[in-house]
Amino acid sequence: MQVNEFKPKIVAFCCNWCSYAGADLAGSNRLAYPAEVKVIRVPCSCRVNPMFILRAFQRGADGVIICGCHPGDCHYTSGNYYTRRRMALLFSMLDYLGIEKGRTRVEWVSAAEGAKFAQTMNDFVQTVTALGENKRLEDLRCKK
Amino acid sequence: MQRIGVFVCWCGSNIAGTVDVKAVAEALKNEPGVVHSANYQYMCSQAGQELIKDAIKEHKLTGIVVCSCSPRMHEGTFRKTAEAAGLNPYMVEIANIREQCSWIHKDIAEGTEKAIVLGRTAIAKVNLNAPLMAGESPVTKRALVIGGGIAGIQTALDIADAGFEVDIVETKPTIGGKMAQLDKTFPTLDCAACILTPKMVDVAQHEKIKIYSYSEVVDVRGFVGNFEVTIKKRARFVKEDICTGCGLCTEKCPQKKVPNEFNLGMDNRRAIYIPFAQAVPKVATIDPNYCTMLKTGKCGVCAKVCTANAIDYTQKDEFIDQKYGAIVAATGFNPISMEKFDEFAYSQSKDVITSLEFERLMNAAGPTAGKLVRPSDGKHPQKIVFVQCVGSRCAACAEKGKEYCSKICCMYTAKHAMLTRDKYPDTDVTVFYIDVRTPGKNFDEFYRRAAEEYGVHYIKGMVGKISPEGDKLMVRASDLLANKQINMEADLVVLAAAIEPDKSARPLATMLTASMDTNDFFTEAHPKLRPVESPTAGVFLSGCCQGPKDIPETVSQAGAAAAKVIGLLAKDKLKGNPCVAHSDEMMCNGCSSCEKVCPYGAITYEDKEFRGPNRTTLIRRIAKVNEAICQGCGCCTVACPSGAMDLKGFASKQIMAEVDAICK
Amino acid sequence: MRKCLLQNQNKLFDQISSFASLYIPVETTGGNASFKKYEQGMVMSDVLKTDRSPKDLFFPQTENLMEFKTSGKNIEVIDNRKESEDFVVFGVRGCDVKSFEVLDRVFLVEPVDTYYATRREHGIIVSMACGRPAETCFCQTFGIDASAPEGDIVCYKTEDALYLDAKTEKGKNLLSKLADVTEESDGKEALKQKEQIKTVLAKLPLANLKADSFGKDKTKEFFDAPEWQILSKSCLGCGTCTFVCPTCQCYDIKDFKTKDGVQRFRCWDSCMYSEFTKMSAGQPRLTQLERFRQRFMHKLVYYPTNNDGLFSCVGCGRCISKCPISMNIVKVMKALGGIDNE
Amino acid sequence: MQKINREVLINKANELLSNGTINRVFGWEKGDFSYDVTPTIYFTADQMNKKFIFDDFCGANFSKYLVAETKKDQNKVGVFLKPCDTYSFNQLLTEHRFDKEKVYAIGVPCDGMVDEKKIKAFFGEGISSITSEGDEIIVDTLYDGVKKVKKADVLQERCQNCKSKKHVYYDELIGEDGEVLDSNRFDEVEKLEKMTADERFAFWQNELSKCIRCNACRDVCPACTCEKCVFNNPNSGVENKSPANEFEEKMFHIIRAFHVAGRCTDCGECSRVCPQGIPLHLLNRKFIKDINSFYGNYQAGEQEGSRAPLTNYTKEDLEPSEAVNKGDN
Repeated sequence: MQVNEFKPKIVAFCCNWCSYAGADLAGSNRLAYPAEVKVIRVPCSCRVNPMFILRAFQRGADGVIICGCHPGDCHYTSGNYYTRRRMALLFSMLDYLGIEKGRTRVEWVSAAEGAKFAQTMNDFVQTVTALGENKRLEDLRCKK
Repeated sequence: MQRIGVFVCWCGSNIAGTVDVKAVAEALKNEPGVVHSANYQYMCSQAGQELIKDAIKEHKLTGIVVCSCSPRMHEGTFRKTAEAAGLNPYMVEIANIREQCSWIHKDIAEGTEKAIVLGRTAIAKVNLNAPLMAGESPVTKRALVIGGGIAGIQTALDIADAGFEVDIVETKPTIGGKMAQLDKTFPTLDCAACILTPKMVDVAQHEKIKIYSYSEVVDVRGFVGNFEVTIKKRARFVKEDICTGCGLCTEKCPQKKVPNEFNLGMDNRRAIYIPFAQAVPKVATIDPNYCTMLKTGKCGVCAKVCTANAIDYTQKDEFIDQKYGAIVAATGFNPISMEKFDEFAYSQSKDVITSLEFERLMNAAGPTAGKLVRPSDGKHPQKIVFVQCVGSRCAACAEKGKEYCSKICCMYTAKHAMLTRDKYPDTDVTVFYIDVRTPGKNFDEFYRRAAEEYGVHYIKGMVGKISPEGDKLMVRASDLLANKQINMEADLVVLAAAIEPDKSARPLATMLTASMDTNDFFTEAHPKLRPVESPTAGVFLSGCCQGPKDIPETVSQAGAAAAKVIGLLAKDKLKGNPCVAHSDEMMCNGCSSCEKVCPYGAITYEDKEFRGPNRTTLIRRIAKVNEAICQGCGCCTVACPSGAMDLKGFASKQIMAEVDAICK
Repeated sequence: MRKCLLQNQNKLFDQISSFASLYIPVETTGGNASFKKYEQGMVMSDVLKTDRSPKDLFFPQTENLMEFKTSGKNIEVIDNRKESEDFVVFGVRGCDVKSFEVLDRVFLVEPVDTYYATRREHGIIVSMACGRPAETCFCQTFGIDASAPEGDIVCYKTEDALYLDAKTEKGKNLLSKLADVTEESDGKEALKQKEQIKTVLAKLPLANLKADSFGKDKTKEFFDAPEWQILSKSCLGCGTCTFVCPTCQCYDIKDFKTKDGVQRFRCWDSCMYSEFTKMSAGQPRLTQLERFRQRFMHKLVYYPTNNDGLFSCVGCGRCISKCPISMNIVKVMKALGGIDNE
Repeated sequence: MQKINREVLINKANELLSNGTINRVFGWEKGDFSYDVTPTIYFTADQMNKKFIFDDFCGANFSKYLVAETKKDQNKVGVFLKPCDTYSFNQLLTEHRFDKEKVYAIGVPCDGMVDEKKIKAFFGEGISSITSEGDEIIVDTLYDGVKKVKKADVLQERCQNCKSKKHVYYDELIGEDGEVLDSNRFDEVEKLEKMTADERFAFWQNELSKCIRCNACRDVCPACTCEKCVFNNPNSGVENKSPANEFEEKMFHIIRAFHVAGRCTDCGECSRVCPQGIPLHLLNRKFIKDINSFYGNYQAGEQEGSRAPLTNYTKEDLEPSEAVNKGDN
């Protein structure tokens, strides 16, 4: 099947305090997840501007995932609560515009949840792979 | 254009095992801005660091990318390395090719390809890095403790013992707080006054501590290390430095009918008064609401009897401005009002009292000199009912009670029951409870002693109604374990009222820009890891203003807060985190979105004059970030619609460059 | 003159599109139309004015100029132009046809804009007389006759037929290829319609609007007129008027970073924008008043000064119906020309 | 209710101008046709007598003009505000965009504004005059004589779905105040939500492809008062002058809607001014609808100083995954 040939590009925004540490822990425990996932470190999930997400799709990403501390555990006390609202509204809007909802995700991963990080990424890559290439938010110029 | 050096680490075989490090170094050579690319077995080793330093000098590098382990591991190391070679430490970026690459991928081709992308991403970012300088601010070596209860006292003593000046601001005429009103303390039953009053004396005598009693904080400006506080010292109409506290005036004052708040209104005091014998400062205070002299100008008895000439009817409120490096909130708690609990007949019957009133009744220095009698007729109560959780754990009655557990009631009720049975073995004591919570050292043993040795009847169930019938009180309750309704006569009912933060906390939090939860308890910077710090830098939390606590817990938290303050004041200068938000004033709209989401209150506004087109000037409201307060979360950058707000070190353009590099 | 019965209209279109791309006005939503590439079965709209003018087809809103490709530290320049195919635009109104003359005088003088020039060379314009001019029309002000438009072929649409009259070599050439679907005609019907249109035109509310007080070398007269202040007062500074205008020709050249290189493209710009012609020292026209004045002075004074008195407004009236705040060149002309100040 | 006509408003403005309360007033100015009303500023009653108009085409909302106008000098500016305009006014006050002490707001009633595009869609181009008589609109056309249409049928979309006839801010009110209304303004959004993702994508692809990036929607929007828009700022990384392709069309409109989410009062100006007829309000209303259903009803501008939903949170907010699945059955 052709679908299996397709390797999606995934951008993962991870907050420095929980999720990035969770990703490190996944590494320390040698918990594999696909190489298609590339992490961008941000101080807090609330640093992620919707523009970054659209930018990623424009530039050829097939999926974007944002990981932050669990609600209530934010290093900055309230950052991820804002992330939650912003992304709830943004994702709902993308869905409204007919963009496949599987392409975006928010997941709370603590510094202790290396296994959850790996599992989340495996699952997300699988979902995005099934959706295939991002056609609805692509910018062909960026593929040249 | 940057001159970037790339350093790919093997980490022995940790990276080199699944990533072709030489190929990575070779591939990254061609990235924009890269002028040097090297690989080495252990970049973090002395030799590896020397290699980086040499390359910085030799190739005149303006930025470096280290492809190695997680930045959480060695970012600090390589920043120091860069700094040692004369490069700004924030011109260093780490590509995490170990934890997030070599360790999770088995295929060398795959690992190598990903490592190149991660390296490219870090290069794209460093291309847009700018040198960052951490700001420095001096620290005023003086602390302010707001609240003079046991929490404030302990914090002040600990800070002062470390050699720093401390001021305590207390709204009451004396320090001591709630603990001064208590009789005995659980679970050891030692008398509260015996352990508290020596500490109060220590405070009074400590050369580093100054007490502003009968005073309040009215304004707070500035930020961590540099707070400026205005304290209002209310006129007490007695010259504090002259009054000897002899108490003669308080005996001679003709106005005798002033409810004594120290005894919760259960007896009276004079218009000029000293709250209790061991008050600190032991100075009289005139209550302007009752003093005939102040109200009508006719009387002056106290002035006549005062041999020290300490009375001054013309005294005015005084405002004192003082600078502090740190502020500790220790504003404490109060029992909630029982007015709304009609079902418990608190307002109808004098013989329904709160636990704090019971403390005063049992106290040898209390209104009855420690004799337990009914407030209505002075008779000895034969049957006492204690009702637990009045207004606590009360999700359904949010308009009058509290959702949370007040934490201390189970234990003090056990104490009250035990003391009653000990002193008056003929008294029948029943406690109605939802659960008995005893998570503390020797707590459960204490409770079981009350129930088992002292014969206190514990009934699991809620009291539904209390109604005065004749000179008795009828208690209607349910016994959940026996599954039956109980009607019980009682002579005295004691309500374990929920506790709530003192009313002064909310306006104080506003002044401090410290956040509060919906119950008006101060919020911690982190509920687990920074429990005695407020999210606002330089503001610390001590005692019940943060949440319900018993005395040992309060004291240990007070000590912890003091330790944090000492840690702060011990520094001569505060070095800030340079990765802070910054607002471009040319683009700022002054809309306040950023201010609203800032958890630290780091953003303020000012009206600034700008040059408009054609030689006009216009005034615009713009945001200013206080870099000493900002912690760099970046929440404001997304709240800002115009993009005026950006985060140094994680600028929008940098993140977008990373996105571009990954998606390429 | 050739005649094509309306029932054969689509045969005509099919025929044209068999050898060239054909663009016709197609109805979009209630009373609006835009030029679309003809596909079999499409219906030509009778709506007077398309939302955007046919300028787009010769001077598109964005147009790639060239590409740069980088590999390692090498750069390769790629010419990616592909505007050299023949195309026909059918149903261009008289005002819009005239707009090409205005654009030609900008793009076809030295240095010639080869992108535009190639499109002009390959494009054939079939104009359409306006059966029902609207109240917003004022082409007469600029000497344009909506009953006798210019173009390679002029078309009159009557109740049952299209009458096609070739005016240029290009037009004759095209008509000759359409002999199967057209027949020879004496053009009486067309003439009749022409006269009919003339009587309507005379009755239009803006029929008497005159541009006489504007034109060549009038800069000093109008530049400091106090009216600009109040006229520009409510201008939002959006680009609607410029983007729907058939004669606005300003553009910006920008680079877009592609995967492995750069795409250089041009896109329309608007003198109403605060970022227009921004230089290192900022933009020369600091306030909306200056930007607003620039647009109208350019249409009515600067352009005529440089182009033998030809105005760069063709009176199509699009800005009248599209401006969010209903400010437009007619109101400007009336205010400055004194008509509105009596 | 007594019909409030232009004379009443001119008299009021004259009174305020001559007693020194204000020295200029924003008002509508009649145009060359029946429908091309322009917002302008008047300094004298004389000017108003000549040009002021108050009729079915006075849709323009002056609130945004106050941002720049109040900064010009120390004098008070008068402004006529229809009920929906007052929401924008309040929202701008909430965001500290101007000082209300420098404005004298005169609330005027509104029974809905007419959309000339709808009239033209009915009768074609060539309109000589439009007058209203009771609930009917009488249109004189160049080609087909006099026509009549129910006013309700040619109201602007935002007026057909009017959310409030109540003024939430004014210094003085002319006429009686109305009520907040129950409107069907989310019906269209719901219709789209019920479509499949493919259908929605096709719908928006078609609509947004019409965009010419004239920025009229943004420049008229009372919530878009940024000193410099990110799309105009070469340093923002997202600047562009024209939509080079489908992605940029979507990017612009998604981000614009997101930037005004929770701040948009649903005044409908964006859709009214779009020269391409894109139903832009359906983007903003989606955010409003979501905000209402996710975080409780919130009407931007209703209360000065209220905290916008995106600068607020509760610990129990729903997860983004729940948000996108909420529409699913």
